[in-house]
Order: sequence, then C-alpha cells, then structure tokens
Amino acid sequence: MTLDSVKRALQSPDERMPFAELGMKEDEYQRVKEILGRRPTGSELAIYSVMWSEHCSYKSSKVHLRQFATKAPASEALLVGMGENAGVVDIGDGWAATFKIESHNHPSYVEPHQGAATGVGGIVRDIMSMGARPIAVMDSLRFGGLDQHDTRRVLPGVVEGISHYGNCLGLPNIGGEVVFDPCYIGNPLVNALCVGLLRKDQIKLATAPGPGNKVVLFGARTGADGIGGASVLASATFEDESQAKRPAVQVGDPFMEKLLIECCLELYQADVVVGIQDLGAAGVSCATTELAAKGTGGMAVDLNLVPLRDPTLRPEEILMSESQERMMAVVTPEDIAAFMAICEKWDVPATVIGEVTDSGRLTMTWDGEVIVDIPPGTAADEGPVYQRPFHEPAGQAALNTHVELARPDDLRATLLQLLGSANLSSREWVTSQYDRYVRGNTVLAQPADAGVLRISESMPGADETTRGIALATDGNGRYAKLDPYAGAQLALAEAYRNVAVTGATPLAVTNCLNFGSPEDPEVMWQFAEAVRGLADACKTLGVPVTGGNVSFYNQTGAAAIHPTPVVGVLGVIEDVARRVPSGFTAANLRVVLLGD
Amino acid sequence: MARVIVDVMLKPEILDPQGQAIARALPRLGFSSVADVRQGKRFELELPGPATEETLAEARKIAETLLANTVIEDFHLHIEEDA
Amino acid sequence: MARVIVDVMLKPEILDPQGQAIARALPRLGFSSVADVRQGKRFELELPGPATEETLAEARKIAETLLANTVIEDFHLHIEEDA
Amino acid sequence: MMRVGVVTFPGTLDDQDAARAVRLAGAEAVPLWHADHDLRGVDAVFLPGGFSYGDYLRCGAISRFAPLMEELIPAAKAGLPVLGTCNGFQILCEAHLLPGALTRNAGLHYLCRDQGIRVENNATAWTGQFDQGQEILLPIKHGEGRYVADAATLAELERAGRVVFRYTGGNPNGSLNDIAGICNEAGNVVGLMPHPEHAVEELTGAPSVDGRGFFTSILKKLVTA
Ligand SMILES: Nc1ncnc2c1ncn2[C@@H]1O[C@H](COP(=O)(O)OP(=O)(O)O)[C@@H](O)[C@H]1O
Repeated sequence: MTLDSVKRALQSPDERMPFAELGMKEDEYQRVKEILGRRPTGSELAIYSVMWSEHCSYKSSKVHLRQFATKAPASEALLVGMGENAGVVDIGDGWAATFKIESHNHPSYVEPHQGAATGVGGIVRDIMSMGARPIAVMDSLRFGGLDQHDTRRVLPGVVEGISHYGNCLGLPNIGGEVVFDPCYIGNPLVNALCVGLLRKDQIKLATAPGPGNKVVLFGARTGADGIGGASVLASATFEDESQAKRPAVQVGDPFMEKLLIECCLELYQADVVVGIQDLGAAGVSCATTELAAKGTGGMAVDLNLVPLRDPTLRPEEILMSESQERMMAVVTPEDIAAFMAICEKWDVPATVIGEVTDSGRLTMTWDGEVIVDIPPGTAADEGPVYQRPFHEPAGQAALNTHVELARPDDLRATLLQLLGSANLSSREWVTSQYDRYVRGNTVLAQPADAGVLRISESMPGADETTRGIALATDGNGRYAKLDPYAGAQLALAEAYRNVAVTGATPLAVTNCLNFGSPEDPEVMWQFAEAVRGLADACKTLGVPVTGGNVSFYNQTGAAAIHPTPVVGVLGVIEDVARRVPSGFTAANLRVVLLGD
Repeated sequence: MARVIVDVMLKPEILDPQGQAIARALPRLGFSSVADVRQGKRFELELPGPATEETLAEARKIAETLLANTVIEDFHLHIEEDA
Repeated sequence: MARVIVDVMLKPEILDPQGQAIARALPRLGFSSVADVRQGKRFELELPGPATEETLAEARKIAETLLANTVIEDFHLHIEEDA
Repeated sequence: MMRVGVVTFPGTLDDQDAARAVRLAGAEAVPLWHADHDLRGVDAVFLPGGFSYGDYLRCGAISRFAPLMEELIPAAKAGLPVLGTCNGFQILCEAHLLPGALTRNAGLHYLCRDQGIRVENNATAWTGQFDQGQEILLPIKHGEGRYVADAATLAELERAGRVVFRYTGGNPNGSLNDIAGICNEAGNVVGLMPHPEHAVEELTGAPSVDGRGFFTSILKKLVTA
C-alpha cells in the first residue's frame, strides 16, 4: 500500500483526493491547498476534514454563538469562559466548579446503549481535562412517542447505557429530563452534563507550550471506532469501492475511564502536567492540532508510536479514530518518569508519541516519512465560517394563531388521561437505574427540581467550606417550535428557577442546542432566534454562558425535530445544610403562591 | 427435542472491554500462555420436535432480531446433537 | 495458534432470568416454536502454538478458577479447529 | 483509636463514603490498596462497593485474586472482622469466605432505591448494636444482587441463624428467602447488598441514619474484645 507522504503529494499534485466523501466542500478543499501551497496528503486531509466539520468547527453556528460573549453580563464568578473544554466558575472559599452539557444524539440512535454510554464518557473527559474531579452527571433525554415501535429499542438502550457508564464511574446522577414527542422518533436526543470540582488556582488548559516537552497519549489503545469515512483514505486507491467500511460504532469501557479519572487526579496532585486535552470526536487530530495551536505552536509526532488495538490501522484512520477513554498530556522531560509511574500504578497505558517544538508546524511521520506538515492553527481555529441564510418558516404565524379550546365535559377522565400520559408519568423507571448516592455528597437528587451537592467532602482539603452547588437542566421543544426566541428564554427561566428554589444563587449557564439541518433556512432561523433569545435572557438575568454544544442535522429527510435548546444552570448555596427540599415537610404550614 | 445453540460474539473490530480485562488479569494469576481473550454470549434454545429446516430458519431469525445486536455483534448457530 | 472455547452456563437448578425474559418475549414477537431459552457465556482463549496437553490443562484451570463460578455455573471446554 | 481498613480495588467506588462512615463513628479509616500484601495492622476491614475491574466477567471474580486478598482471606478465617457491602459482598462470595453467589437481578435492571431490611441476627461482629428483628432503611444500588445457593447451603444458613438481613416491603432482586445479607460461621465476616455507608448523615444519602449501627457495633466489639 502506498504511503501518501508530503513528498509524494508534491510529486503528484493533481491526484484526486476524496474530500467530498469526507464531507468537505470544494471551496474548503481549495482553501486547504492554498494554506499548504500544495495538495494535502491523505493524513492532512483527514485532519482538516474532521477539524473543519460542523461538529468540531461550529462553522454554521459561530456567527450566532458570538452573542453569548458580546451580550455576556459582567460576572465576577467567571474564571474560564467559552472556548475551552468547559467553563469554570468561582464558587467561593477557593473552590471552582466546571460544567458542560454535550450531545451524543446520532450515535444513540444507531446503537442506543453504546451511543449514550460514550456520550457520558466524553463529557466526563471534558471535565477532567480542566483539572477537575468529576463529581456528578445529569442527562436530558428526548424520545419518540412512547407508543412508537422504535422507542422500545432506543429508550431502554439509552437509559441502560447512561446507567451502566455513569454508575461504573461512581458519579451520582443528580437530575435530568425525559420527554416524549413523535418528532424525535428517528432522532432521539441524548444530552449529558457533567460537573467537576477543582481548586480555583489549579485550572488546567489545553495547551502545549515549551519546546522539548513530551506529548503523551494515555488511556485506551486506538482501534477502528468511528472511522467509517477514514477508510476511504486508507484504501489502496481512493477509488477502491470494495474497501469495506470500518465500523462507526464506538464502544465504551467505563472501567478504563474510572482508572483514567483517578490517574489524572493523581497526576494533577503531583503537578506533572503542563497541558492536557481529552480525545473526543476528532481523536488524535483534534488533540494534537488544538494543543499545538494554543501552545508554542509546533509539535512533532511519530504516529507509529500510537498504541493500536487493531494493528492494521493506517495513519489516516489513526488520525480519525474515535476510540474512547484516551487523553493527551504535555509533560516536561524531568517529570516524565513520575508521570509514567502514576499511570502504571493505575494500570493506564501511556506512551510518549512526540514532542513540542518551536517550528510553528505540526508534523507527523509514519515509517520515517513525513505525512503531515501543517500550521496547526489553520486546522484548529481557522476553519470556515458560514453566514447561512435564514428566514422565518412559512407556517410560523399559523402555528401561533389563537385557538379556543372547549372545556372538557368530564374533568375526571381528563385528569386521568393527563396522569397516565407519557410526559407526566413517573420517571422512576429511569431514575431508579441511576446511582444517586455514590460519593456520599448528594444532598438533593430525583425527584427534586435541581440536584444539590455538598462541596466539603467532595475533595481532600475542602472540609472547611459549608458551600454546595445546585444544577438543573431544562428545555421544551414545543415552546421553542412556536417561538424559538421565547422558547430558549423559557428553558433558561425554568432551569434558573429550579436552581433558585433550592436556596442557591444561579451563577452560570451551559447549553446544548439541538436542531435540524443548518442548510435549511427555516431551521437556521429557529437556531438564530433561539441563540438570540438565550443571549438576551442571560444578559437580563445576569448569568453568563460558559460553554455548551451545538448539535445540527437532527432530522430525517426533510422533517427536522422541534428546535430543542436545552439549558443547564449552575448555582451556589452558601450553607448547603440550609437547602430547601421540595414537598410539604410538616402539617399546618401555610401554602403561598408566588408570581403571577 | 432439538437444541439450537447460538453463539454471539462482538465483531472482531469492536472493542471488547470484558475480554481485555480478563486477558490483563491472567498473567497476574500466574497464567502466562494466553495471548488474547474475547467474551461473548451463548444461548441454548430448546425446540420441541426434531430440528427441521423451518425450526432452524426460525432460530436464525430469533438470533438476528433478538439475541444478537448485529450492529456490533456476529452470531453463529448450530444444532447440538443428543440434547 | 490454537483457540480454546469455554462455554459457561448456569447450573440447571439456578434461575436464569435473562433466558426467561427472552423466552417470554418470543411469542410476542411471533416466534412460537421455542420451548425454553438459557443464556450463558462463551469465552474464546487464543493460545500461541498448537493445542497441547499442557495448554489444554492450563485452559481448564483458567476456566475452573476464573471464568466459571462453579458454585452456580458449569463449564465445558473444547478446541476450535482452523482458528 | 480503633483502625478500620477500607479496601480500594481498581474500580472501587464507595471507598471514600466508607472511610467517612468509619471516621464519623470515631475510628481511624486506613486505606488499603489492592496491590499491596499488607493489611497495615488494622482491627477490622471494610470491603466497599463499586465495580472492581469493571465487574467484567462476574462481579468480584477478578478482585478476589488481588495480592491484598491473599492476606485478607487467612486473616478473616482467623477471626478478623470483615464487612463487605455490595461489590464487597460479591468479592467475599467469590473468595469463598461466604457461601453462595450473587447473580443478575430478577428484574434484569440495575436498581437504586431506599430499601427496608430486617436485622435477623444481632450477634455478629457488625450488628451488635441493633435489636434482634429491628427494621432499618438502607439504600441498595446494584444490578447483580440476587443471592443464590444450593438447597443444603440455604438450609444450613437458616438453621444456624446466618441469614443476617432480610429484605422487607418487597424483594428487590429475587434473592432466595429474601436474603439481603449473611455471615460466616464465626460471625466475624458479614456481607450484604445494601449500603450502610450511604445512611450515616442527615444531610446526604438515604433518608435514614440506620447505617451508623454497623460502625458503632464493630467499635463496641473491638473495644470490649
Ligand atoms: N451552544 C453553545 N453555547 C456556548 N458555547 C458553546 C456552544 N456550543 C459550543 N460552545 C463552545 O465552543 C467551544 C467548542 O466546543 P466543543 O467543540 O464542543 O468542545 P470540545 O472540543 O470539547 O468538543 C467550547 O468552549 C464550547 O463550550
């Protein structure tokens, strides 16, 4: 099999590259050629195609998301805002919380158990990469109608996946949502939130400074997970149709992730990490380009050193593999022995695969030949940005016409029907599959409006603080469909109220924006309106958005899901012992209705 | 009475964390000769009457739709004699 | 390379809720010909070199001490040809 | 001060909760590492819950071969008080310190809920501070907690009063004879599926502090021994 090296790329400038098969547009490909001054190698194309994908580059949403920064209210609590793996908020007494919500929608439709499980795994690694100990998870779920056939496959699988992965990690599940609506039948939503705790002076960032520092890949070995597209690149000729597509399903190993958590915390404690990044959707491509771009700017990697689960993987596939439970760290040469010893204690494989340089280039070799030589920032930060056209959907006004509902004759029957409906029924079937007690700091969980955690015993050294944090997620696709601007605001208002009623002061917001295709101007309008609404409401309430995630293309054919912005709010309570549980706790108390 | 055995294993390219955990544990237990371990499932289906073409076809359909998750698993089916 | 297969099944007197759940689901899915289902585990051990008396003895020991819990499970072991 | 060891295997989850419960009872919690051949001179050992080795293969199957277990097994047989909860119980059974086995819940799902149990034997090292027949509330959270044993073993457990805890108000997992926990012949080794360490504080965990009794029991026992 010929290796597509940089040398070869120079010799064969006109070779056809399968950029379209990898989801890249003609003009994007031309830009890559301009940046490099030649055609990209297969490996370079792998990197650019994945880094410039909607998922990693936010090319359709970026221009709108900026409002979260430009309209952001002043906040003293904000320590790290948007743009890092997760936002970090000062919660007082020297402690900080980091939290983020992320989607794993499509994989959860293909293989519900593994898709949902690896969704939890991914967000937990994001939180770890900030230097924090993950302390709880939440999940916000949308399924098709309870009576629709495929829901019987998707719902139990998703719940089992979240349950198994989260329980196995020893992270209490302190809340979430389950909503049924036929619009989600081919596109279930699985949004997972993780919150972590760290000392506010010990935040870690995804950066690779210091030439000579070592680049370490640690955690699971790399396999063929999620590299359907990359196999085109690895085939002998790009035209080779017969090349069987490698699997797209990623399988999670929560046991390995648990070891990774404990291993990372010990690495942080020993202070042997200069920079760190989790490996998410874009795997090694993403970790190397982002670390290099935010550091000194250069990195040299020998891809042959990446430990493989499947020895037949080609470099292009290694670059695009989505194998789970992997992290990448930058470590000084002096600390490398200590770093490796800690990994060994936790049975976590770790391998030095490269070095930080001051060349300003990310270079990679395979069998001694240079196969990647790019300015890392062009892949990580300078992806395409689209101003997608949008306009109000044709039927929007009609949706909002006032209809007079007849008063039902039989109130009893109506009540019974409501009580028996899927969306009002007990959530216990789901929540009883989640461990809400582990770690012993859960003050409130289901059925409370918000989850509340005690801080003092969550980490060594925190014993002095009386503080707690509260978290809630909310979202209502039906509201957002009627009016995405107001719908997003209502989601925020609800999560904000849910946090406030526990006695906590809301401090910060994360969000997961689940929409149909951005290439549909009507969907894009919903998106633009929702972001505008959320940004305005955050400004009014005085809480900044610290991070989040956009999930587009949740649609089957021309039918998109309801626009579904899911909002998570984090608050702080000064004395967690004074939290207010819901429910009437004694007889003869007065009942007061607040608000109008 | 016929007994149809359905063996379900993860596809070779899919990560098998269970098998790996066992393989890693073996040397610690003093077993050094095993290069790799994969863990899968075994189902025993009891069918009344002899195994005919039809029962086998039905068993195959059961394996495909219920016993194996063909997104990530392969299955293999055979009849056990003298069940 | 030899491959030793270890099949582990719950002892007949131990309740097998997974097998029962499958058996109960079958008629609902339109499969009527299955009288009973039991679910167990299948392990594939890869041993370097040919299957000798010793490797087999070692595999048996692994099955006995680790792969099966003989309090509740029976195991059965065989060599798979042309692995 | 009495020293109670708390064991951590790879994948142990409730170790910090267990240590906290030990401390709240007024004893020192001594961390014990699975890979060490060292019990550090502790007076008693707590094997907490979790998913040691991911619970791959069978719950507790791989853990029981840990170096620490090579020390713990003879010590327990010689009378060292040992409490195993959830995964700890599973490990004790796999290590044959307790008879029988824990299998998949009859309902086939992992189940987390607050569960009533009855103390059937208050003469063990870990239950002395409970009343015989006392009903208590502890959380359970497991997918494989259905206790099974052959008929002879079950009969012997019942005859000798070695069924220490029984579920009340509904059997959550299909355990034979509603068994939630058992002990060895000498009563120093106790295993149960529910989690006393999650029911020791008003503020957190289950709406109960019944778990405290386990820790006051062992301390009393050690002090008077
Ligand atoms: N809906 C959103 N609101 C605010 N910030 C967002 C949103 N979506 C993405 N972001 C931010 O954009 C950055 C890139 O996100 P992402 O690609 O999801 O991170 P990762 O590389 O961990 O996957 C992150 O800082 C994230 O918080």
